[in-house]
Amino acid sequence: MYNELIIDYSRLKKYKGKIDGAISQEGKNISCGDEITLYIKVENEKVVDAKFEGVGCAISQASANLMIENIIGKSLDEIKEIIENVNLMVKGNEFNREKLGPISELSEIKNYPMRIKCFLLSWKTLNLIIKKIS
Amino acid sequence: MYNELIIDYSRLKKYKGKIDGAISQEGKNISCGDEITLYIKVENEKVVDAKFEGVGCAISQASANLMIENIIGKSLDEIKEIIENVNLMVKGNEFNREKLGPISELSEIKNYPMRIKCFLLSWKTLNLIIKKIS
Amino acid sequence: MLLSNIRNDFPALFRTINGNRLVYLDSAASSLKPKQVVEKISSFYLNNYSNVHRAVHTLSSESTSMMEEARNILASFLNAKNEEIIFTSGTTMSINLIVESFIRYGFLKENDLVLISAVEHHANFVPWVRLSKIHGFRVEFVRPSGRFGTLEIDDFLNFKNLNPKIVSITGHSNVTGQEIEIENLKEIFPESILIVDGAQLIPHEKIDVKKLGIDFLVFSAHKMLGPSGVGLLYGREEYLEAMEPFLYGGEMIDKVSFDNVTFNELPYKFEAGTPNIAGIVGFGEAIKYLEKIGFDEIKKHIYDLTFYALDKMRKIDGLEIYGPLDERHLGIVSFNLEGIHPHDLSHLLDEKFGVAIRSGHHCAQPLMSILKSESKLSVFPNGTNRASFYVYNTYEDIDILVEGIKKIKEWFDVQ
Amino acid sequence: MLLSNIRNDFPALFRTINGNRLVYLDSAASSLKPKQVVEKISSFYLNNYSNVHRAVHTLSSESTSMMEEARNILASFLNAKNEEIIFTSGTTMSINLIVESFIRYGFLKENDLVLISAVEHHANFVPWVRLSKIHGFRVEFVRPSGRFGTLEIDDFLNFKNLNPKIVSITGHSNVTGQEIEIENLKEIFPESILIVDGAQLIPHEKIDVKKLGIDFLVFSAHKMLGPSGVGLLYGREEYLEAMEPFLYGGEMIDKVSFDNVTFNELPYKFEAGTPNIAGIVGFGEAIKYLEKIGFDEIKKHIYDLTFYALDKMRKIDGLEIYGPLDERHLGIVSFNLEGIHPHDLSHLLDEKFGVAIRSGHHCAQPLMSILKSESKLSVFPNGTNRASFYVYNTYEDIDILVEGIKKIKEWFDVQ
Ligand SMILES: Cc1ncc(COP(=O)(O)O)c(C=O)c1O
Ligand SMILES: Cc1ncc(COP(=O)(O)O)c(C=O)c1O
Repeated sequence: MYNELIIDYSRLKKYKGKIDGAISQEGKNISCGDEITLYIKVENEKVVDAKFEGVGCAISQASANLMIENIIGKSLDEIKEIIENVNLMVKGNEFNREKLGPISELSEIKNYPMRIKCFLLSWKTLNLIIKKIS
Repeated sequence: MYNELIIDYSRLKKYKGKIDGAISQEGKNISCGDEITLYIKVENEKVVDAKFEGVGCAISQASANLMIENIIGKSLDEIKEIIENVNLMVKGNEFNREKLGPISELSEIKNYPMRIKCFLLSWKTLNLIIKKIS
Repeated sequence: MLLSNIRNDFPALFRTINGNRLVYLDSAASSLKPKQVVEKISSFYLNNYSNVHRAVHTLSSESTSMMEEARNILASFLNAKNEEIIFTSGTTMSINLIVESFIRYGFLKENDLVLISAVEHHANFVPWVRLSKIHGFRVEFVRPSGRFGTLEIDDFLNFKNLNPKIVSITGHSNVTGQEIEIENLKEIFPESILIVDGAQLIPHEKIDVKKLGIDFLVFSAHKMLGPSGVGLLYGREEYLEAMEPFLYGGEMIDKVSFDNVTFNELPYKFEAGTPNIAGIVGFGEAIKYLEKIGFDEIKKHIYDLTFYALDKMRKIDGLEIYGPLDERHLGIVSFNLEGIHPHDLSHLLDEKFGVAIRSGHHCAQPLMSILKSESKLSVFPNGTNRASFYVYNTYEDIDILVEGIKKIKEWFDVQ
Repeated sequence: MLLSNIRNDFPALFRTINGNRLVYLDSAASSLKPKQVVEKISSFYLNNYSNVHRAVHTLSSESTSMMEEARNILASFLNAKNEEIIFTSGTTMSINLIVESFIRYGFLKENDLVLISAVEHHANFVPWVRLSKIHGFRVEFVRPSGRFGTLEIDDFLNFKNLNPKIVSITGHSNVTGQEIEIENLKEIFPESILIVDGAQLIPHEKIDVKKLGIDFLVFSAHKMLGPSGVGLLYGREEYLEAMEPFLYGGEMIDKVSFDNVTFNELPYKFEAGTPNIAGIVGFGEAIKYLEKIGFDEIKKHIYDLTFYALDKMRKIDGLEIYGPLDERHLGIVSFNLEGIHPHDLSHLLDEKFGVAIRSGHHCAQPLMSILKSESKLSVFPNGTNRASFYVYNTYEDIDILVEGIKKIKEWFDVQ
């Protein structure tokens, strides 16, 4: 599971922080206590910027960074599709690799049921935002 | 367990009933709900008469009848010794056969842990009376 | 007739008791266990066991998925959501959880009315009666007007206008063997919260909680081939969400600080502490085993045995059978024999014929007083004999029981 | 060194995890089970199992004596009377029983003071804190002034003058690994009711409850080679006699009528419903197994492993160990490694080295905030890694753990 992609993305700094005036949402992983605050800036039904704050394991951090990198510039509808495919992927179901791009390189997560929650923390938080604004 | 002695004694009528002016004591077997009331008449530290009321299984009835038959005429001290030996007998320990007389013919009860309570109901009730008066 | 090779799965059936083969007719107290369930538990303990949840290592991951797999099995068995399946230590604990949770949450207040019946097992009787004394809610009892403890529809209709807040009723009496029509209860009390004590019902009846509109259903694994120490509480999600937890501790919390506590999501909110992990895994295996036989098959088998037994036993002079004598009677036959105390009869059946039945008040003392008032025996012994049948029983088992009763009767009559 | 052939009794130890042999260092969460215990349970289920109490047939009689034999074993293990040994579903349930029982019995009233500590497991924290909100009694927390969560005698002395009604303290912290001197507690609070959470203590410490003057002692079988779903509540007879039951139902009653209930004698008064019979039988077997090794031997073995581990781990740069570093530290080592989240470390230890440790808040969130405030890490991850040792562990296990930590650290540093 711990490939270079995970390690690199877990250390990325550029998506860390706050965005003033953005939509924000807190998320929490009850089983370990990790918390995240996600900031999403939407213009014309498109995500134009996103950042997050929070401490967590390499998997949750890498997942959050990779998520943000892959949703900036996408429309809300496209993001909904991505979320759907991420959920399929972690359950070990068929999913659309093209839609997920580099995210799909973490599909191995399906073999680690105890880590899926780490991986999904940012995605669940994103989903809450999407539901709030659509 | 169900020998002639048990069956015969379970049906004995002569010790059934009430004795006016006697010491009386209720006893109960929680596990089956059977109840007994024991009446003991004591004169000069000797049991001169005894009877009991109550419904129960053959073992409890036989045990009560046999008990009464064997304590009438005995002193309280002798009865205490009998009770002690009955308790030894049901636990499968060594006991004084002479002291128990025909009661010792029921020593097989030690092999039936679920029935010991039936057997002991009258004895425990007797013990309560003895404690009360000594 | 049920697949005869089922019996091979139950080694206990091949024991001899004083030289006779064991005839086990005490499944209503607790059923025997098939090898499949026991082996599942052993192999789990020896190979995969660890504590569940939170840890990321392999054994913990395996244990967690095996436990959650059992939850899946139970959820689809009842047609419930996983969130609504709460594992407890048994029926008794499940009912206590509901009552105390309602009280703490402020849902069960002074003068609120709870309706139970006079035939309930103490598990669905004592918590209500005792806690009503402390908290001031009221408990009313549906009294059976039918034959020897049989509940009739009219008995329930009497309480319709009182509009009880809660109706908590056994789905199947552990003494009279009567199966209660849950649909009727729902119809008579559409606005009440319906709690069904399924301890005796679920072992032979597959139930769709959504279709029947049951709000809470409780039962124990040990009466349906499963291990001891594990039971289930099904609860409608909206109630479980609102209710206060019963046990507080690890796993059931979200955040804990020195002055505040918030709770985990369902079902974990009600599963404080280390669960009976192996028991839950074995419970799932027991359901799989029963589903493989098929619940229609199981119920039919038990019906066949019951009517075969009722027919034969009714012909014995001086034998008084309790409960209904029609098709509502299933799986359990309680009876007394004139002149022979149940403890003596059951003792002798065991000792001389290898037949295991139960005797006593069957944790239903209030019902015993009702049976007594109707009994024609010269002395009612404050209890009954009870023979009960399950998947592994045969007609021959009943023949041996009946022969045994007859012989003991003769023998007592001669003496 | 402990008898090396002990390991042969634990088949799980011979598993390989991704090609490495399993190194099980998560016994503080739950221990592995020896064949002897598992076989006892299997053979009980397949040959002797039936419901206990009341019935007179052979299987029921066998089950009852096997269960009561386990009670004998536990009673003499603790030097308690049989009446004082109550089987529950685990530590969590035992503590909830005490708290709710006290409340119902009217013993714990508004403004009464309960003293617990800030290092308690949620099981001995949440019931008090939550129910104090509902019932108005007060809870105070002993705060550890020593090194990283270490409780010092002075911390307790601070509360001496408050004369708490109840003092409920863990005998051994599941995070810091600190063993608490119970004698000291008794001396400082001679008039308080003393409740000891023995979940982590009893697995390695044989205790004489009478000599120590403990009023209540609770622990779980699953942390000491026994089955899941069974635990113990020892209570002083005079308190148990007075207390109101926690679970109501069958077996715990004396007489039940429509408007009154009286209770059975001890210990049955607190054991409502069908108990975890097989679990209790297995619990007895686990105690026998441990007694055969000898508790002095067990404690010495765990000490040896702990100090071997502490020595080696202290030499790892950037590794922060919690709890005391003296002889109060036993069996459990909680730690963090600068720059690596515990979930990642424990995941990699499992995946690359077959080492099973736990990571997270260990059901002790209040303590986590205390560790955080003292931590020198650049980021405290709201949790820790935790390695724990039991009878079957070896020095080699610790070598593999330490090598694993070092390699993972290197690997993370290089990346
Ligand atoms: C100190 C302590 N107390 C209580 C508990 C709770 O035990 P159980 O989960 O068996 O109820 C634990 C176990 O995690 C513990 O370590
Ligand atoms: C109808 C009914 N309800 C409740 C119970 C209690 O079940 P348990 O002892 O498993 O808690 C029983 C079992 O005896 C029962 O027959």
